[in-house]
Amino acid sequence: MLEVRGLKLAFGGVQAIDGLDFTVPDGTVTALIGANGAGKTSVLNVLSRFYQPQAGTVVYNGTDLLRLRAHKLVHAGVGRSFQNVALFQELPVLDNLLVGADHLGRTGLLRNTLRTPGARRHERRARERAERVMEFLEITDLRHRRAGDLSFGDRKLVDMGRALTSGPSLLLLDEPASGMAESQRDWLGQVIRRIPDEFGASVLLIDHDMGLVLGVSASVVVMDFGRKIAEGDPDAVRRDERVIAAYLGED
Amino acid sequence: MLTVDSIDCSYGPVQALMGLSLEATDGAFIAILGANGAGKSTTLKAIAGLVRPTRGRVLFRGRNLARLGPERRLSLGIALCPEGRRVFPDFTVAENLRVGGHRLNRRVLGDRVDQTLQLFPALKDRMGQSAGSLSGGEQQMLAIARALMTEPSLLLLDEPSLGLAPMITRQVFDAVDGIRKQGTTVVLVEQNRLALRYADYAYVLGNGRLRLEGPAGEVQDDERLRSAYLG
Amino acid sequence: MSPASRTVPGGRAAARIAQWAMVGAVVVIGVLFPQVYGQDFYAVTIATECIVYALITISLNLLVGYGGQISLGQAGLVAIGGYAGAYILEKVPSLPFPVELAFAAVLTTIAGLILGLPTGRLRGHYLAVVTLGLGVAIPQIALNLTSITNGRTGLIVNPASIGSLALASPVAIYYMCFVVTCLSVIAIHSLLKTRTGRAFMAVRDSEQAAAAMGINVQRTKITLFAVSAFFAGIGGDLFGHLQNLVAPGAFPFSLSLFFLAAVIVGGSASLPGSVIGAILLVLADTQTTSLPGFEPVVVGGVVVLVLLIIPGGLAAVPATLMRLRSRQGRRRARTGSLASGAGD
Amino acid sequence: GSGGSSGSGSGSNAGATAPGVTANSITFGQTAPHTGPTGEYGQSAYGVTAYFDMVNAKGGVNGRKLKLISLDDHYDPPTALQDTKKLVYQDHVFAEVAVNGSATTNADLTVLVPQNVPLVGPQSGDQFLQPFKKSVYNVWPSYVVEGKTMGDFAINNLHLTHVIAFYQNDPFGQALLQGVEQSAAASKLAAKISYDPTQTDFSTDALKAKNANGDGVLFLSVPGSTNAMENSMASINYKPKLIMSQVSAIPGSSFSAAPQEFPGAYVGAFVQPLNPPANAEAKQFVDAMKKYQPGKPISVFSGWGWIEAQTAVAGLKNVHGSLTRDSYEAGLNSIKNLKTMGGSVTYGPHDHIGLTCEFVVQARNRKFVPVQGGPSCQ
Amino acid sequence: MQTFAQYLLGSVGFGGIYALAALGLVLIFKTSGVVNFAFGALASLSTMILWAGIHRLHVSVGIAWVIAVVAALIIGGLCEVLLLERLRRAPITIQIVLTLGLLLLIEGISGLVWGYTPKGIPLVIGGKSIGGNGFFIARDDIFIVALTLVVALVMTVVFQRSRIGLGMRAVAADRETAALMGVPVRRYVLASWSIGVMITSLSAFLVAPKVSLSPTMMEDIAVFAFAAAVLGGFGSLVGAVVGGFVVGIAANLIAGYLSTNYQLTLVFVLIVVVLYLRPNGLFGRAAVARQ
Ligand SMILES: Nc1ncnc2c1ncn2[C@@H]1O[C@H](COP(=O)(O)OP(=O)(O)OP(=O)(O)O)[C@@H](O)[C@H]1O
Ligand SMILES: Nc1ncnc2c1ncn2[C@@H]1O[C@H](COP(=O)(O)OP(=O)(O)OP(=O)(O)O)[C@@H](O)[C@H]1O
Ligand SMILES: [Mg+2]
Ligand SMILES: [Mg+2]
Repeated sequence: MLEVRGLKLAFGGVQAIDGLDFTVPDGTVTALIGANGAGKTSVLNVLSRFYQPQAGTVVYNGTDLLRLRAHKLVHAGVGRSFQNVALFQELPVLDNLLVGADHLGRTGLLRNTLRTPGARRHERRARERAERVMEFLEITDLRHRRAGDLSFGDRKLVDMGRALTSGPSLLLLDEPASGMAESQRDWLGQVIRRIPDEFGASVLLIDHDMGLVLGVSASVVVMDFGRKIAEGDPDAVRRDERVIAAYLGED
Repeated sequence: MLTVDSIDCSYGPVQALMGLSLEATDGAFIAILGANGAGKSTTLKAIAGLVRPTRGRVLFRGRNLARLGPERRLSLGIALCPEGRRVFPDFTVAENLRVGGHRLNRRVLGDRVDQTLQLFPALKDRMGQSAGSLSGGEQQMLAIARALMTEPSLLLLDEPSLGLAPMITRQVFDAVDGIRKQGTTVVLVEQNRLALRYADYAYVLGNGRLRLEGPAGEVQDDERLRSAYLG
Repeated sequence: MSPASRTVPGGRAAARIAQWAMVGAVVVIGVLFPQVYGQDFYAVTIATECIVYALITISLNLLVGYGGQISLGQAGLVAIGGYAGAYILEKVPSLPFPVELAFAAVLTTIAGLILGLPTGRLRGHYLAVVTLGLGVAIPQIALNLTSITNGRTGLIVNPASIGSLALASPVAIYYMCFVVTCLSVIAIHSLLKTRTGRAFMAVRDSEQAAAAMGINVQRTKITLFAVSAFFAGIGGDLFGHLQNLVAPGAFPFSLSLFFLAAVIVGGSASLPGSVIGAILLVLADTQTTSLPGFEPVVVGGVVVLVLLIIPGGLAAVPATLMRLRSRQGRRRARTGSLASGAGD
Repeated sequence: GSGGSSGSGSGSNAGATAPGVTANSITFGQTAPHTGPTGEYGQSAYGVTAYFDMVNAKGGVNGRKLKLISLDDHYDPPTALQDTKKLVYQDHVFAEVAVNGSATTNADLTVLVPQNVPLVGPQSGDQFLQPFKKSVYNVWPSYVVEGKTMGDFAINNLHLTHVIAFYQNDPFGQALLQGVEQSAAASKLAAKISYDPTQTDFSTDALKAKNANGDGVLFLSVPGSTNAMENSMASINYKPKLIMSQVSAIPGSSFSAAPQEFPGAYVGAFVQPLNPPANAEAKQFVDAMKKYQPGKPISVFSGWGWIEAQTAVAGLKNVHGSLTRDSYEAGLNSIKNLKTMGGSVTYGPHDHIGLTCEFVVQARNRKFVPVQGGPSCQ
Repeated sequence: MQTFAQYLLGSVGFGGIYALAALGLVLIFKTSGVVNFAFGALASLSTMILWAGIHRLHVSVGIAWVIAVVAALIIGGLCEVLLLERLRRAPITIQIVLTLGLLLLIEGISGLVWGYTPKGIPLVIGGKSIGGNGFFIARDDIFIVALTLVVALVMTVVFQRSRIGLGMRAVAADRETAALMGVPVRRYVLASWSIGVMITSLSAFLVAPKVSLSPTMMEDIAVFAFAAAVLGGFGSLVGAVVGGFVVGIAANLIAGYLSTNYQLTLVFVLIVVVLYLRPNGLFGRAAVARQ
């Protein structure tokens, strides 16, 4: 379980996160929604240690995440995708996913150069993982394409796939549906819903597609101006006055 | 006002558009829909002058644009708000807007900025912040505002709702509708059906070809939309 | 489930065969060259130069192409390797060649580590200036540290030896350089195919994403500099044997630029590209020796022309041709799977 | 060792006795800078060619015409070495002549000595060339001699009291400095200022010289640095007497670069003034240049090449029997009192010293003129 | 103290020259994003034309300057039109290496045409240095400093006060989008190359009398100028000027108090230390990166 308590983050005069508390229980999809600039991505950036908060605690399964350096997070089981997709552009899709699995390897420079059995074993294992994820996301046929050549929608899938390949127990997804064809969103919703079961990961999902978000998540946290303004199951949130005023708008 | 006359476009070996035609009359609000890779962005780029059709013509107010670059087209009144925002990340918000107003002289520039910001009040507090540090949605607003700075008579918007909160999406569409009401012709590319509520005429693309067209209301309800979408 | 696989495997298998065929051809030509041209010492010397320059170009490509770090000072690292080898041979005349080579490589690696340290704080042009500094400082230090380097006159490099066998003749030097370069390229190639190599490229393409995937960005960059320096050091030692002299004048700033040009003309992040780029520029350079004054014109002309005609560098030629053939098929295939993906 | 020409294989023309020698030709090689800041030195190739042309016009040496292949080394040792490999391995030259520069010659020798290729006239007075080497034949006086000549001249003729030695920090500059320190100027040295060959900005060096109250500066430097130093001195109104080594002064540039400020610099020399020719040998050179290399500069540099070619040919003429590298060395060893425009050359089996006399000329109106009462070799 | 002061005075000439050369480099960088490594060679070429004007056409020095300035504008423009424009879509590294090729090409060609003999170029003002009592400054050095400051001032005004500067920066950041905003991309890039090469050429005209003109004259100066530009925070005009003077003065103080033998090395050690403390140079802004 992820527990965020009293989180505060400011950039100069901008209070991006302002005393935020929420939890992500294991084995569920939890959504984080809110207006543009509400601070959602900033929360992810704090969780993955790109931003240093001014106050608050972030504890995941007993580990204080704020004590870890950015590259240690994946070892603690936290994987993430990026809102603006940050793929390894020049690498083929497969290698993008392999990088996700690479933190599992233990072989160093010398053993890799010599291709010792240990190094080969890691390669094989990483490949198996990647294949499984590609199949899950139905991107197997993109395997050898250069990531930078893909359409935005496909890039989003690869980005998510890379995070999944890292074998997270907590997966942070930042707007996976944006830029994806409307016709594909139902499918994406199903995929996200299956993640806890198939990969044993809880999901923290950020998106602006309300159909998707409310459809897949067990509980929803709503932010505005860096604060939590509502929390609960999708139906309750959908009807919440403040959420409608700040985010959904009158329809 | 705008006529796209059976154009073909390619990126190297990939043919992105095949014999596409469409039309926008003065003051119209046109929506272009289609799945990923259908060729929507390419259509807008061809109109704005970023890609050159290998066949066919693009006419604006009866004038063939073939030989004009993007800057010249802009001075005729064609503005494109490109896909993926493309804000200048190292510039402040104010500087981004001023680049949009590059052709304006200094006296009217300030007024124009104020006018544009009325549509996107959220940007007002961010004027000194560098655009790269804005949230995704804020960047999107900035990109649209920047395009409006050019005082276009034909505004081309490529997926403006990308990454916008539902309420903001509606605000943006309302704002665009407002712009249209002031006489600007709008061509809007979207994957989002919501666009059809604002547009008066819609084209649906699939695999580089026109699949369906008609008044927006009809297209929205049309079962064919679904099949056209899926190519 | 998807009809996608249709186009892919055949094309890749063919590409693979073509690749191995090329590697085979290079090795055969490399082994046979002195058998055919052995009498012509000059041709053998030029061929050796091509081989050594190819290795150094590859070492720079590791940084520039695979690592996305700019370097304007590779010749400085090469110089360290060259001087280290020459110096240790002078002190211990009968030192076995592998030991000498290792000494040169290790010493250069240390320099590379130091050079890599500021990468945590500096990037882009700022890093370019740091490496440039190395590139101009090393020859100057070599010039003035006369007790070790013998100043402008330089150190004569004694022939390498393995056991009682002295590798002194041009043909022996050729084979020595050929074998060492082949082994180095094999090592680099296999390294690049593993998690270390992927980490280099991941950091190049996105530092943040790399960190999020568990890559220690800073350490990866330093490793990259060290690996590049290691092979530059090996190249430097071979360079010394090839020239049988190391002197400050052998490592001017322009030599660093020469290697950088070879990387880009060959194609960044391509091992065969670096080999071809190095050979092309070495030939352009040496074939104009008899025409004083034309050398810069020819070398510069080759660089400008290649880039104008094939901006991606020579390595991009086959890739472009391949992509031309296979792209359309794949595009169709993908749209098919999208539809089915959304349909269920 | 004297393994002869075995290493370089295939000069297999009929009647050939050694690489680079055929029944009707002998090929010599040279490395020298033809481009770059010291490109001037490469003019020595014209002098060599003029001398060869003159000999060839009279039928060559024993019916063999003389040829020169001169490659550009940018004054850079590695390039020179590369060039030498080409000359020896590919062009199969018989011998080398007029190889320019200290460090470059040192590099070239790493190929020339093992391959037993004779070298006549390395253009350097460097110390490492002074000890006897079997296949190397000096023509130039040593830099120490030149430095000493300059130092003595500064004190004895110019009566300077505070002498500045401005020297390049390498064997060339240091050898000249060593000569200065052995001269009458040793006790009058007010400052020794070394500079780095890569240096462009000489403001501080000029200032140091001035602050030391130098009334004369000895330039033990290369031409580009000489010019830049002169200009820096001018910009602080510092106008001492100037005494330059022969390689420091490139007449064309120093005259035009610092036209007003520095008339009358003194320059060390072993080549007599050429305009008008100061002796019969100089006249022969000037006439031959006009005839065989028209339009090419008649300069100290082409003069160097001329003298060295003259020595090389004298050796050829002394060869008895078939022409091999060994017989050629024997021929060179038997040169006695060869009169050149820089004095006379005598070699012996264990003496390859060459010229030993340096004097001083003065730069005036874009040419060198003799100095009255200075050291003289005639 | 007097020596120190004189070392300072003595270094402003070269400081100004580095600054001016760096300004030209930065101007081109600001619009096209390209580090023009050929800048030194191109400037030497213009100076060859200046020399040819004086010694071949026998026109007065002033007129020769005008001819050479015009030539420099044309040379810069031609580089852009004939070479860089064709590669505008290629990655920046490729464009940079293209300028490396150009560097060799230009140096080689001017060597073939004019030879490598160092040539004399008259001082702009010449005559006796000003001062006394051990303090001297050459008239030309005053001119250099004045010209540098004027050029820097004009450029700063253009960049800060007019929309052109912002437009140029926009072009460097993203050509396509800038064009979509109505920025006349082609014209700006062309102008920046022309003017950039011209400004660097001015520095070459001024340094030629000091070091003597040859095709490779600017090689070492270009290294210092590039370092100066980066030290200032690559892209900042004020930074380029300050960087130029800092490098010029540092080089002289090192030569004066330490040694000329390690001058270049120590200058770079200094620069690296400064950059380590200020990773974006003296006047640079940190680039924004976020996800
Ligand atoms: N590096 C930064 N520097 C300055 N301000 C920042 C930075 N990162 C974020 N901000 C500000 O913090 C606020 C929250 O940004 P954040 O990206 O978290 O929003 P968000 O909820 O993800 O919005 P969106 O839905 O539009 O992506 C925004 O106002 C943004 O401008
Ligand atoms: N720069 C490019 N190079 C190569 N192919 C491209 C390029 N841009 C687009 N394409 C290809 O052209 C086709 C049409 O692309 P386009 O961007 O117009 O589609 P789109 O309808 O805008 O899709 P999306 O909704 O994903 O933005 C796609 O197959 C795409 O892969
Ligand atoms: Mg966000
Ligand atoms: Mg699109």
